[in-house]
Amino acid sequence: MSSHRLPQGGLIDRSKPLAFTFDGKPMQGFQGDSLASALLANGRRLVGRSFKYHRPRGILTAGAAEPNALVTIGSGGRTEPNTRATMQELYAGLAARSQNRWPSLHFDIGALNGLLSPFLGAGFYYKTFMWPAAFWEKVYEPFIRKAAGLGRATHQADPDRYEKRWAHCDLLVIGAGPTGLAAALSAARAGARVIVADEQAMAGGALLSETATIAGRTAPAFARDCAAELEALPNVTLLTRTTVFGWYDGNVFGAVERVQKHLAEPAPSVPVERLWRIVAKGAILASGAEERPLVFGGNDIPGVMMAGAMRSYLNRHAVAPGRATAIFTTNDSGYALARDLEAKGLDITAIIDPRESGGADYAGKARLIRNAVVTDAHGGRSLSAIDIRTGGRTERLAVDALALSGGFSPVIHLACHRGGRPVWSGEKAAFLSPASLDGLAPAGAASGIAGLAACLADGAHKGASLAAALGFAASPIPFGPVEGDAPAAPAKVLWSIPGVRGKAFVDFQNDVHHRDLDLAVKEGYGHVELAKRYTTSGMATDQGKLSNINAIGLLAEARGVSPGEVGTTTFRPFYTPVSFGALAGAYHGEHFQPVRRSPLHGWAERHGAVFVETGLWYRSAWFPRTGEKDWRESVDREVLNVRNNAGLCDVSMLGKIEICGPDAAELLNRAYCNAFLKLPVGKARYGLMLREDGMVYDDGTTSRIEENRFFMTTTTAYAAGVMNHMEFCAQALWPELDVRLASVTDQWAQMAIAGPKSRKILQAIVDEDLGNDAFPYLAAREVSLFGGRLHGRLFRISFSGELAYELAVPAAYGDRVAEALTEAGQADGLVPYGVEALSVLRIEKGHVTHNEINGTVTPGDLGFGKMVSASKPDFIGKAMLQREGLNAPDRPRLVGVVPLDPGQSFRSGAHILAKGAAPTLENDQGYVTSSAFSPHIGSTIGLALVRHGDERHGEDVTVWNGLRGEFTAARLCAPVFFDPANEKLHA
Amino acid sequence: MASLVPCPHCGPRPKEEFTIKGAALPRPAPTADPAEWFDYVYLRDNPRGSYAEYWHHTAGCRRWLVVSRDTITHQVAACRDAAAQGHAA
Amino acid sequence: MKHARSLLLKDQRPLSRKATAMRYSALSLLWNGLRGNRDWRPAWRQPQPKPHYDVIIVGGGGHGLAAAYYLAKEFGIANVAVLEKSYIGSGNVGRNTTIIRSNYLLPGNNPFYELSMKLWEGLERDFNFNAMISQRGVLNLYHSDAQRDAYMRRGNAMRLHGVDAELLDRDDVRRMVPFLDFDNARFPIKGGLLQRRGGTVRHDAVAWGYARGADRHGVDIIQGCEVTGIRRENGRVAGVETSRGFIGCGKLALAAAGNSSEVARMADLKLPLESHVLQAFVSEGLKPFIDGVVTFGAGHFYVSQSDKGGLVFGGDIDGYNSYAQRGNLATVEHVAEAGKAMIPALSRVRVLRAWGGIMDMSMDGSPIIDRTPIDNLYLNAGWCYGGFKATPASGFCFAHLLARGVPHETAAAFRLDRFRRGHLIDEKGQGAQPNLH
Amino acid sequence: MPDLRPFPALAARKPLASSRIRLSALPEGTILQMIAGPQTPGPVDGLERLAAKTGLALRAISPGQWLLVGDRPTPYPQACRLLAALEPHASGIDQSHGRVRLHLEGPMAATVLSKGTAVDLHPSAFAPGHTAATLVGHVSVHLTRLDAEAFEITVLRGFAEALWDDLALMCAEFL
Repeated sequence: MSSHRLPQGGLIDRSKPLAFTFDGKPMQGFQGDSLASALLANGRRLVGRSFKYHRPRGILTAGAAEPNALVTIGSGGRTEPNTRATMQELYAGLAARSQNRWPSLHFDIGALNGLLSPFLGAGFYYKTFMWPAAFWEKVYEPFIRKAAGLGRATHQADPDRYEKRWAHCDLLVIGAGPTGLAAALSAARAGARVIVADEQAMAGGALLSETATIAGRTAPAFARDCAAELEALPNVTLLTRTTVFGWYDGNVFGAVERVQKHLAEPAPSVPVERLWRIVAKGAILASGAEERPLVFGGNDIPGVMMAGAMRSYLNRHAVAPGRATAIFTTNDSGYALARDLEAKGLDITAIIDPRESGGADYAGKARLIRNAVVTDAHGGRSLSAIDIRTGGRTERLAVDALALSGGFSPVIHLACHRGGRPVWSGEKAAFLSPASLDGLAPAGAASGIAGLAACLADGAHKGASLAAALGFAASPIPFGPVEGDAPAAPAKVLWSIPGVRGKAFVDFQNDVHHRDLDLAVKEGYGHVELAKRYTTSGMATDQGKLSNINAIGLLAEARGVSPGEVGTTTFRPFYTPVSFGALAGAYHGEHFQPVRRSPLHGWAERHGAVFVETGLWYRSAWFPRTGEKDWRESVDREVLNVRNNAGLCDVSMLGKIEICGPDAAELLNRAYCNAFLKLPVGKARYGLMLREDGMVYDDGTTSRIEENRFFMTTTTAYAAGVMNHMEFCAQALWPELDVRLASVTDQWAQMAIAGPKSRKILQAIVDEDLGNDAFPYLAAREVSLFGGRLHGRLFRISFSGELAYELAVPAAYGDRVAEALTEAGQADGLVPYGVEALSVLRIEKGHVTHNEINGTVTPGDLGFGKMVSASKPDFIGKAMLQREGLNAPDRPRLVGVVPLDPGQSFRSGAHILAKGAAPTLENDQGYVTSSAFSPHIGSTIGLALVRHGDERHGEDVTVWNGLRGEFTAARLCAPVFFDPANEKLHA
Repeated sequence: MASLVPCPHCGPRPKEEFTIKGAALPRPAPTADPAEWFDYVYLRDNPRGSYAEYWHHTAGCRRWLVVSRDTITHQVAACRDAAAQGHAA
Repeated sequence: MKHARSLLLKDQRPLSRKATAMRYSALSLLWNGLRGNRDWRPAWRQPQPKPHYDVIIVGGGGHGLAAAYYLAKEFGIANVAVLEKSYIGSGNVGRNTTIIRSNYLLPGNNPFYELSMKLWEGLERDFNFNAMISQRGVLNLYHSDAQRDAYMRRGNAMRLHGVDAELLDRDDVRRMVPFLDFDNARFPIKGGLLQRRGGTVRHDAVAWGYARGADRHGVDIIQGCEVTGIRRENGRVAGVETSRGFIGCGKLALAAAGNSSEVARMADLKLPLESHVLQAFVSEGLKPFIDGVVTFGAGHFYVSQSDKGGLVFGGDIDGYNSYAQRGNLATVEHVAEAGKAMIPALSRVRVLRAWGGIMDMSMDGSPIIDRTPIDNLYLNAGWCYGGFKATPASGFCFAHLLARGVPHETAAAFRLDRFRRGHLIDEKGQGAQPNLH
Repeated sequence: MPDLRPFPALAARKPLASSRIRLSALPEGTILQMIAGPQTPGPVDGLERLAAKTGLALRAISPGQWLLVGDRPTPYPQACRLLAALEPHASGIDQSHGRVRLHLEGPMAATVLSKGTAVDLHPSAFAPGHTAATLVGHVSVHLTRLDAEAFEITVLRGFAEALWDDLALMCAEFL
């Protein structure tokens, strides 16, 4: 392999050589190279294999549309498959590996598929692999899956950082080529806030490969000067290595900045990629135009390259395409390449132009063959010859490089992301962006304009007028005369080429050739969307950037209609693929969701709590003691201790809402299904909240602190939802009510002190008399603590069924108060208990949680039928609760369940069958909603929702857990296992 | 729109700051016919085109808004506080 | 492209009986391949609409085509037209995440989705089209005791109907999918509910297979035919006004998915539905990365890998009423965050494409297959984001209802009046808020 | 008698500082939420006077809602009087413990915040004194621009550490 690097020229830094490897082979490039240009400079032609036929493939483009040159780079958690060599900047030590080949890139067994290609046409798999039935999954599919796919992704975690950010601007300029730079400068000089984004490492776009001059400066120098001016302006953000990938509603653009993807060792404190959401008042789409390939036999052989790409490698990277180059062009742009090749002293074997008078201005030495087409290219892993057909004759020319230009397609993807359909222009032989876009204006080549001078003028004009529309005194910047510009006249349309013998590829990566599209039309899949789906044309990683327009042209020919009538498939984000990492930003691992921490977290931690994730909270689940073998032992101890002595449990995460104002009671009366108007000051009441469809939504206690001030608690799980709902009631349903709502969940540290000794312990810190008369069951009052050093709110409510209180103190004091109580209660045996013990205690008492309030139960199902006010004129859920189905006698209703043999147990989620009934859907009677081992009863106990459950106390049933193969004989009972007369509550 | 909802109190804000409830319909009178209640709770016009929806600016001003939006273009025609004046029909 | 044009002309000649009856097989592939693939025939005809059909089905998506297929094949009613305003399969059957499963909880749903699963299992040989039905398992992860209990209940409900279900613990899951973030700092994985028979299907092929099958049984599939009105005479539907003129019918069957409300409005029906956009995504092609379907229990994310190598994944609906088949970047990010939280190695995988489907979200999250108050008008709607997996059973049960006049036993709960009567089928218990189902 | 010193929510977090960015916790002093009734249009009578008299800073958080904030705790009896001071036009709710205030300062402060919030923080759009209730990342906050390079970020107490940790990541490249 010899060097194809030209001795001078290009935008590479020859003082900074970079060593890299391809498939383990050491190579060298320079700073400023892309991986693709470096490979070409090293004489590397074959870089990949195609998807289906494993055909040898080389580098086709110099940009984002590259379908062939996909490689895997990086290692370990940084392994990155399917990296476009054309977009990857070279860095020292870059190790690139080819993909989709076995055993090697040069000798790939998969290439045998090419021999079978007559049988592997479009959609072949829909027609076979159906027999025998079991063979699909066992034989065919594993083989197909193994053969399919491109690169191999890692299963290791990514060590690098990602982040997101927002940005706002008057004008977003997408693409920093001539059009974009002109637009940005024209708006920015007038003071507009401008963001310019370009996917390349440096601004300039096509200017970087251009040999024309602008006001005497070379195109790259002009680009450099423009970029420098933009960088210096405080109202401009110039983002290089940044791809705007999507246009969303509200003129929001998604962009991804590859902050450190060009570095061998990313700095750990800096993200490798950054996702931008850019809010733009206006935007200019200066994304340029994509050169179209031509569809002839063997157009995929390494050595065949887009003309613009060849020009870019030549001028920007100083890489020669080959020794003998031919140019096949349907428009004048091929001649700019010819001129530049000759200027570098490189040989052009021929220029093939299908037009009658193409290249009229061409003054070079190359043989110009008009009225001619290339029908076939030859060669295996590298191009060796082409067949040229002219006037019915075919001539074979030996060449090792072939440049293609089939015309230009404006890059209008973003303009179509919000539902607009592209419009076919017969005159320009191209699809143009949808008319009258709101907020996004295509400019320059992206709007179908050709030529450097015209693009500069159009960009300047559009940038200035958008800025002017926003009130800035902007005018288009004149950039001076352009010399050596070669505006390409519209191409001759050449969808299909007569006389083709070999496979003429339309979609390179997916190996869709022109006959596949014919077949699709023939079989009834002629609609552009069906053809895409049937042939997979346009579904490769380039999303049809090179192939779609040719496919449309070919479909149009096959159907006998115009390309406009065929239409395009839908352009959707992402313009180019975006990594999961960038889209996720920092929000994964421990940052996936924010942690919500109780003010008693430290207290619980000090007492050895095992924590469990509950929504965003961490709750203390149980508090193991030395010597306890498992969680059950700890929980049993905690439960018994609450029943016998006292326990302290953190309930800070209950939702807490303060409801003030003259109509607060009225609002509560409408939000709860039970009555609240007459709740006395200083009292708490259990409240049941329904949804408008009559189902129970949430429950909790609400206390009247003052005449016009209530303190509502909700369940932990529904705290946010209930707050939203209460605000909905107050703002949307009944705005005439004077109610003021505030979430005070975080203001209060709240702790339950439960057990027969709780009063005594609490009295040690509470100044007021807690005697049963002074502070009876359901009392709820502000109290003074520690001799007036602190004030809190005390509620005599009980979830455990014991004599119990909930004490709320300002959050920052929670930790100390809990500690003080723990200390004060030590003599009386107070210990902390967690949610596991809390759960046992409440099941023993038959108190429901969201295990039972599952969104499909009515108050009646839970045994709360009598609570529902019959007299209130209105409350949420009243009307729908009357429906027949919600009052059907056979609805599942809450019931208790115990195993007949205390040695046996069952679990939540087990189903209830009639005793001895077979486990079938018809025999399903209900299910266990909650279960626990009750150390107090000495057996598993459960709550269940069972058909007619409330009428079946005492009935023997089978608790069936098919997942575990368990049948447990059990008995239904009242859903209260402890102190049914509530004596302890009132003690 | 939905990428940016023009909150009348906070200015344009992204979707993730909001909770969406659904059709902004007037709640029937307590004495209304069951059929009217059923219609309110369960039936939806669900049009292609202009639609009024309740959005709650949960992570902003915490006001319930009535967002009038086109269900095809996502353009927001109006966005007002739900308490401002009655309900959108 | 001369030869293509001449082939098209040849296509326009009347088709021979032999040609229309061409069966797909390895042999036909071989034979045609050897003959230069010149003899393949259209998979379905492109008929002109007849003035009248026994049954007109509005909507050439999976459900409409399947209903037509079963009407003709199983119930002997072949004078049927499927009217599609765009191309067949242009709705949700062409834009979903290809998952099939029957892991349902409630008795109203469970037998229906299991019927669907059984039909999937025999579908390809039934309609002679390889839809690549691939039962590599659907695994729902759980991260808390409450989720485990809910899956315990669900798994047992499945077993009660003979549906396969396994409750896996953390180690079982680790053996199956070792690269999940088991020790996720926020929501560690504690286990999962597995349905081994769940899996994926090549979605477009389902529409094509049913279309081809229906066509072979005489059904007219009429693409590019938009229904613009429903003509009623004496309280019955007489036929439909379309972009291709009036077409009369004995029975009119609506299977318009996200557009159900709009079509029903033509008959003055207001439905318990909202249309919402659900986004889905595919990554660049990769060598085998993940085998079955895995769903995250601590966020909105599920993923599988297509036979072509792309990771196909999705999350929750965007949440607002929409007929635009495109989504919101916030949702995209939300899905990616959950994805990376579940599989940290996804980080460097690039997402290729995002798309949006319009879901006919019902008020209890379950579908409707029923008669309507208008005598000969039938409705198939409310599929929420579960429509794809239901395609065979939905088609079959809808055909049953259309042919026999009574619901099929597995779809007997999918009544339109269940909302009014209060017999809801609410798997998630979210009530009358469609965007929460 | 037990030790009853308050326990700051961010006690375990050390301030982060460089020449470009500084993140610290503000003292847990006084935060009073004042909510007007729906019939009260515009600012409540006496609100500004109350702020001036108490030396507390006034932050608008929502239509008819304000926070009165200050670095020093307000003794209980005085707090009770303040909470009732605007009745019946507005109710006061003590949030002195419910919210925690962070201070973000430095030339990169706005850049760091733009990694979390969609609010346009350009000085022309969000001048000193401006406030906004918004998300920073996944956490709801109340943002106040104190001066060109300084912001006060008020957050629910339970989320204070999570917000800090998210902000610390956002600051990392400038530390």
